[in-house]
Amino acid sequence: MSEKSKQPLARKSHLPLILLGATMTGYGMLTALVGSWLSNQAMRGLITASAYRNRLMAFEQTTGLIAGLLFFVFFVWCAVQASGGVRVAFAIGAAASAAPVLLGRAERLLFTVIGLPTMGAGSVLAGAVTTLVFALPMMLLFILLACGRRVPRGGRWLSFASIFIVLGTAFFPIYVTVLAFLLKPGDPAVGRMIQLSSQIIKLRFLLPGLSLLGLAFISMRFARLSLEPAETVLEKGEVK
Amino acid sequence: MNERIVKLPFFENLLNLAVLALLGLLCAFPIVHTLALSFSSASAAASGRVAIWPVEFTTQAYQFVLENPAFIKSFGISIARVLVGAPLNMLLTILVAYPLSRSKAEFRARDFFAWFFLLTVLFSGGLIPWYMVIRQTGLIDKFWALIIPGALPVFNVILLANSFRSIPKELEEAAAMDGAGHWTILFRVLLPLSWPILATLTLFVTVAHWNSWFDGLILMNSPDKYPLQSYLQTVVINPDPRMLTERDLALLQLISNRTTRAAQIFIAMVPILLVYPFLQRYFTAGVKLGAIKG
Amino acid sequence: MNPLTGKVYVNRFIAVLLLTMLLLSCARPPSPTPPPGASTDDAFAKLSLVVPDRYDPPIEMSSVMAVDATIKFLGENDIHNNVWTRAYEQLLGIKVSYKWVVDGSMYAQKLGLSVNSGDIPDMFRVSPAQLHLFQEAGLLADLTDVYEAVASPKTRDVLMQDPTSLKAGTIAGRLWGIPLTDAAVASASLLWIRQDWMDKLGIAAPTSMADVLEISRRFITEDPDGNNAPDTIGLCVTKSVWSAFANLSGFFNGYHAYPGIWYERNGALVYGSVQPEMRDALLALQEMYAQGQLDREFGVKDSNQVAETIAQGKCGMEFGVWWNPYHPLNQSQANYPHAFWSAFPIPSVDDVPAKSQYSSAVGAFLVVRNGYEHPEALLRMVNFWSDNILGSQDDELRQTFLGDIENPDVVLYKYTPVVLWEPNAMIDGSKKLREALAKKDPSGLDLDTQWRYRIIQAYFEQGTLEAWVEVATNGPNGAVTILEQVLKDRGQLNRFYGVPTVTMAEKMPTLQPMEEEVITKIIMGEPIAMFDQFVENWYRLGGTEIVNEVNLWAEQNP
Amino acid sequence: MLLRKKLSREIPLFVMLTPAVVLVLVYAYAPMVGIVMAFQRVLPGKGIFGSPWVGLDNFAFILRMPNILQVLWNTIRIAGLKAAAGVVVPVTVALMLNNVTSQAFKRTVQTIIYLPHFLSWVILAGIFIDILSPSEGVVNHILGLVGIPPIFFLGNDKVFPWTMVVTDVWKSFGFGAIVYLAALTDIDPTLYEAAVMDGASRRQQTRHITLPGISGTIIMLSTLSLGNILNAGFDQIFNLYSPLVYRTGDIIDTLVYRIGIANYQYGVATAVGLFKSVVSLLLIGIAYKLAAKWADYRIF
Repeated sequence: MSEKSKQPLARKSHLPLILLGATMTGYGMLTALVGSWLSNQAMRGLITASAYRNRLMAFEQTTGLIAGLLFFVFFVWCAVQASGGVRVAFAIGAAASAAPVLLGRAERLLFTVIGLPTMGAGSVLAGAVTTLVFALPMMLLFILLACGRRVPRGGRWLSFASIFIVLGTAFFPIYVTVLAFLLKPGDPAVGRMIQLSSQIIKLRFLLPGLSLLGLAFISMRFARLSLEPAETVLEKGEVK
Repeated sequence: MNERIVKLPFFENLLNLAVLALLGLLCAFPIVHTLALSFSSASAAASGRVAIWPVEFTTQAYQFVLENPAFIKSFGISIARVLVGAPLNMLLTILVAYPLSRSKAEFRARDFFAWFFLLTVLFSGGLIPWYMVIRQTGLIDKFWALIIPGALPVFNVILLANSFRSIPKELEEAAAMDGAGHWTILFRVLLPLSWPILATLTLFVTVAHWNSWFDGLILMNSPDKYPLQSYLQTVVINPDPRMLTERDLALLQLISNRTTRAAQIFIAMVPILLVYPFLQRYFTAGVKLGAIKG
Repeated sequence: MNPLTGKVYVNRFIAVLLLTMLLLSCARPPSPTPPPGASTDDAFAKLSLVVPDRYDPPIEMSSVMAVDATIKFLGENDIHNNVWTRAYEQLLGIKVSYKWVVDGSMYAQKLGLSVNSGDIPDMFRVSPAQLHLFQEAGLLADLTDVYEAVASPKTRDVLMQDPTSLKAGTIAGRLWGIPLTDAAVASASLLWIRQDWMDKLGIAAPTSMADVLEISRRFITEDPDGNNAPDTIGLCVTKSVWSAFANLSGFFNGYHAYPGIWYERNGALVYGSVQPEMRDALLALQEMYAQGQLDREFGVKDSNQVAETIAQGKCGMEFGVWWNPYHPLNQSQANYPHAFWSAFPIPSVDDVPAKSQYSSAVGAFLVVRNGYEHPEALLRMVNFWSDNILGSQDDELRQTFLGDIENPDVVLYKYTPVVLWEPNAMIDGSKKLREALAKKDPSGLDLDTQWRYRIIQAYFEQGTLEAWVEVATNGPNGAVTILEQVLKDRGQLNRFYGVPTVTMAEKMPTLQPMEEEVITKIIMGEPIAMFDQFVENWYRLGGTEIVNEVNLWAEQNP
Repeated sequence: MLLRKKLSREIPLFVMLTPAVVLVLVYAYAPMVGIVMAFQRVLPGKGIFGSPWVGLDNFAFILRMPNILQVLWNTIRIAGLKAAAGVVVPVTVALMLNNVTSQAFKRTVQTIIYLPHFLSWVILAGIFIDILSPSEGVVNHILGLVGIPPIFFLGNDKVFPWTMVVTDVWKSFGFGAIVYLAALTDIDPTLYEAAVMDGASRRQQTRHITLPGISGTIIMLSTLSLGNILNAGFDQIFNLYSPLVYRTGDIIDTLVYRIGIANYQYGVATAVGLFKSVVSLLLIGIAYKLAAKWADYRIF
């Protein structure tokens, strides 16, 4: 056999991968909803800007902690279930679970605990660090899955697509903020990009979560097919 | 300096050096602090974190000042002003100092002219008449308006006259014996012996022309004729946000009036740091000794 | 994009943030590119401009111009030949030539010199003091009839929006100068407090001056900045106690005292600094200083030093004006990302609501030389500006006359002295912005307000904390909402906006320092009796004559 | 006298003077016509002679100022102390530099002490307020080590004039030292050789040769400094004074600045300028006579 034989992503059960995808999607949706609800309240003046900040901070910190732990557990569980390249991928992916924990705490951590020299763009830098902590491991995860020869074909294509999803949802908002505040202040074209980027920022957990669910579904379908009798394979004129 | 035959006793010399070193430090600290300020970012300067070392190093202040095409133009004007103005000042100073240094016998009208020039230091008609006279003599908005009105620095004249008078009379009489007129006495005898004071006055005149900004702003009718310091005076960001465009406010994060002003000071010091060491060579005392023996 | 409507208020802008170390090198502003192909002449033809009448043959008008270092030109344009001079010549038939152009800092002095030496331009800008001086010397043309005849409805509306504008340009019932309008309410005093400190210590918004004193006390005792060092300051004050930020006017307003301004009290105008209400405020400040809530050396610290304490994150509270977040409050956020200031109306010491004091803000006038044949030319230029440019939404027109997006730092309206702003633009603009925020739809806003909408959106939806400045000023319950209340019933307008009266000119240079001296010394511990002594001296050394003269002025200028 | 010749001997001197005299007549004496404004209520556009004549009203305007005597006294005290220190300190520093043998050290110190002359008072004000602050200032910190309680240099009105003098001398002594160093070179070196032969000590050399050698320059410079006795340094005081020290810090120039700015009182400003010039002229005249009588030295 010239190529390695394909394997499902998880040897025994796909539960951890499903759970991982589900929690990430759920967390993404939750932050998006709560975030826009709170910002609507503040934009309409129903709550003061400081009340908005405190509630958002409290929400982000608590849910971030829980999500971070869950992600970590499920990532490790998936790594255990998987083998070879896929295991390494999930192990690397586990690093991304630190991002939700960082979400509400980045500024304080960077500027007071680590004591970075404060500068003009404190919050942009903190935002960038949080995004990097999530985007890099996830991209590595998808890259490894995309070029894993053992990974079912559908899964490889989905992983390949997911690399760009993570890239876009993570770095586009930062690019827009830097453009808006530094390179071209006041440019209406950049103004419209801010409108777009504030929607995209809501998807940065949601879309990767869906991709993982997608992978889980593909892998389960592949596992079910390969377990069924050999004849279905024969019809394809290929001798197992 | 005069040849020291006897050096200071050890302890006294040490004390002398120590006090001078302390004075040097006392003067050096604000200068180093200002230099550090000119290379620091606005937020570092604003929060007073800059001591003697630049914090959040940036050359934006210098870029803001030097980048503007007006800077190169005004720099050229200042150089031209010094190259034309300083020699003219020195020439007039020498030409006036010599007659004033003659004894009353040699030049009966000496006292009259002495007071004639001194009164101009004490009395001034004020800004309006000075501006009107310059306008009537057709100098407004001309390069020469920066040179001619202030061409005779009376303070320098008095210094030079005083120095000429301290030169031993015998030298002049020796030259006069060989039939030398006033001109030859001045250029052959007095000037060669007054290098130190001439060097000092050249330095003062150069600094005066390089750093004066008020006449440039008042006498010129358009900003592209401003000399350097006049231009630098205008490169100040008005922090009142109501007057600023987005671009200015973006700039305000990088630099503030503090950092730009610090940068301006160092640009003002440039000629001194170049010219002064060169002039100091003439501050040696040996010159007179040679003349007498020779 | 630069401030296309360019309103004096419209072009203030949020605090800009930057990735200093990372992106500094590539943050070079775009180099100006040559103007678009079409020469400006047919550019005018394309625009729909309201130009009722034109001088044919064109007339000459000499003027003078103040510029600042930020002025830039494209291609071969310069101050003598640019879009505005060409527009005046081709559309209005007025050939404008500038006798001299000087830097803004020297404008007043140079104008004084050239006028006094007989070289008077046909049309030029003057300060209020110069308006009175030149009018008294008979140098100015009477514009009353010309204004009535030629001023367009839009020009009249702009000049009428702020009641004090036209009055300031009127001497003995005749109009001598077109006021360059500004919103007086912009100088109203407000209270700024470090919101993140209040959240940390669980302090609610102050409703009375007692709350303010309590907050100040807690700010120095409970170490809000968490560096367990007693280095915080309850209330920041500069040595010139009436400056635009960290002043004391707001504090005194809380005690119903209005230092430095004239207001009506049982039928006559009185001077605020010598009224009895000042005493209680001074005693309260004395107590605060004694407890160390004020900077021990506030008496020698100018605004730069106080800005330093704000940048170091030591300052907790300051009385200032609505645009303080743009400068210097933004400095505290630059150094401590979590720093955040909120604006509060001036609380009152009793149940009578306190009023913020504010003065008319007309800083300059456009005047015409007496004996110039075409005084109405000035009105036509003003009409051209208010009918076509002010508040216009036509992109093409704005790019031609105000400046285009490609070269944000080439601001075209800096090329002409005839520039007026609508006083209400700030308050109306801010109200429209808040409505758009509520509807989450920025379509109806003009370009500048739209940009502010985006910044506030970035704050709420992307967590860019640096954008707090725009939220704290124009955002929902920001500083401008307080100004609206001040305009309604919570404001005390300075009723004297003429030029210094005879005795005022003579005595104020001595009485003013006495006033500041007594206030500073009492706060730092001198007995309160010193204030009573000051009030007596103030009246004795010329105060009585000043009060009479001001009231006489008030009768002539209702 | 060998040199005594008829009038023709003085022709070249007149020739030398002509360009400068013409220049001074046009650009210094012609504007002096403006002094007449001190006696007018200056109205713009009327030119020098068009404004109404008000005689001594402008002077009365100043004298009617409630605290004018205090302001005058402040000006004289600060300017007088500055003039005195402005001569003593540079002379001592010049002498000290003169005793230094290593050229490199002398040159560097000479350059460094001259640089403060370039710093503008706007920048220096910021630096001095930090350095002289009674709580965290460096100066008070050092004084504390020696046990002296912190002094509020810029806020205590008794100490303020002295702070102005010290800071001004710090800024200008470098400039003064250069002039005296140049004067030192005029002393005839042979005198020193003779003194050494007689076994004079260093200190005796300084007192008997060096000081008399430059006494002429000292007298001249101190007389000239009397010339601006009433200019007590507007830039410096305007940037450093505050309500706490108005009583002793307010000087004529800051008062005129407040008057002038308010309403373009050119008449008053010229009157004050004239008053200052007359006082300076009197002082210089007296000093000139004293120098001639006591030290038999003709200043010019």
